[in-house]
Amino acid sequence: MIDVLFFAELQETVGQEKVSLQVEGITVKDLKTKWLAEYELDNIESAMVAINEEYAEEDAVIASGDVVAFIPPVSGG
Amino acid sequence: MIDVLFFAELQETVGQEKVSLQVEGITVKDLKTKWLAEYELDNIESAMVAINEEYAEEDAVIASGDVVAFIPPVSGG
Amino acid sequence: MEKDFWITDQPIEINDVVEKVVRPEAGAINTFIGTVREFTKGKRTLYLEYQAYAAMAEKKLEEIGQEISEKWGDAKTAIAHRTGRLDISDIAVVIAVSTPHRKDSFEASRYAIERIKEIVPIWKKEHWEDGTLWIGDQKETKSYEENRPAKEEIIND
Amino acid sequence: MEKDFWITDQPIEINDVVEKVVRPEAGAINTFIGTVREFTKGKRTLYLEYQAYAAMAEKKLEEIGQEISEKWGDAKTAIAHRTGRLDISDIAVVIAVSTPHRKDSFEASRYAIERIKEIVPIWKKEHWEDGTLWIGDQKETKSYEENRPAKEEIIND
Repeated sequence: MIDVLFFAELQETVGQEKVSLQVEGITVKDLKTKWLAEYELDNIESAMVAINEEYAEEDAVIASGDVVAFIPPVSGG
Repeated sequence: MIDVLFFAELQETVGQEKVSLQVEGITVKDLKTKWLAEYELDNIESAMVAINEEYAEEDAVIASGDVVAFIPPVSGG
Repeated sequence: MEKDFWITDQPIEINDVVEKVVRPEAGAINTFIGTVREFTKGKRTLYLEYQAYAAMAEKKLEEIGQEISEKWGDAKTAIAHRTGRLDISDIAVVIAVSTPHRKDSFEASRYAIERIKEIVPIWKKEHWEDGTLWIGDQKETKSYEENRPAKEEIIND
Repeated sequence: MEKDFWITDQPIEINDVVEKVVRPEAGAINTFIGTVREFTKGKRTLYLEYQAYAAMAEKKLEEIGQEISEKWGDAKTAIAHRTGRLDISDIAVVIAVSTPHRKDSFEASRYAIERIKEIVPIWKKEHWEDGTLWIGDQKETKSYEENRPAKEEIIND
């Protein structure tokens, strides 16, 4: 199982902060295009991805227990 | 009468903060070379001069009631 | 407060951040304080809402502190960022950097705020009179993107 | 405290200076804090003594604030400088400049500290283990003079 976190406008579109999925061994790209397709997250391509709080690439493989976060363009400060 | 103010090492050399002189109509240069000669202020040439709290030139004329201040190189901040 | 880099939903006291970096080796402390501005390009902000991925944001703030230590040598950095609802003039972020000499403190503090805007997972939602928007989406950040200096410019600032 | 530019022989509270420049138009406040450094070029300072021509110094600080308003447009400045005996890490000066956007706040705050070191009648006496000296005399300011940027450099910083 993995946890997927959403923030800012992505969180509002999904309607929740966290989604848990029974999946492992897939890439970030798989997660976006297959497992999250149902949410129709138009802006997900402009988001960066973090796995366990570190930025990760599209082809990174997600292991069981990982926390994946979608990070829309940030605007702190 | 004019008041002459000294600061930092000039004040220590003169031994006081303020000297009052019965004089008027002289220039800053006169003040330094004649009226303050007795104090042997070696560093006075590196000091700027202010008359009534505004920087003034060597040839500025000092009027009765003026406050003249010798401003050694500053080191605030 | 144990940490030098933290996310909080409470008002930030400037002194709490500054005191983290005071030390005998320092002669200069530069502090950058980001406050909520009422008008941006003529549009009136009612209030802002900040959201953070707090655990990761604190790690990234700490990373910025490490980057600063590598770039400027003897520098010490502390950063606090607030989340939740912020009204006009409320403090969103406080950065403090102490260095032996003043020039470094200015440069490092400037570097910190630019890096926050690049890598720290914090988001701002504008609440205007006529609507709301999460800033950072592609439409509204155009001006932000234009204003953001290239990395070289930041470093040489 | 009524003034935005003041000399005091009491400890300076950072917040007292910052609150002078907080305003709805500002999104950025840069604060420069000068503290007493223990070691300068390997020489240990025990404490410092600051003296000011207070009335003129406050006028000159205010002038610096006016210069900043002319150069950076919508900027508000406040400056406090302490006099008397200051121990290691004590605050000698606090500058706060608020501007709508952050870049200006950094530049204006930097300008302020450089100008203080040029035109404000305040003097520092070093108390070392082996003696004392009013800094600013010709012998000891060589390094200071070298470090002081030309006016152009300050403005374009």
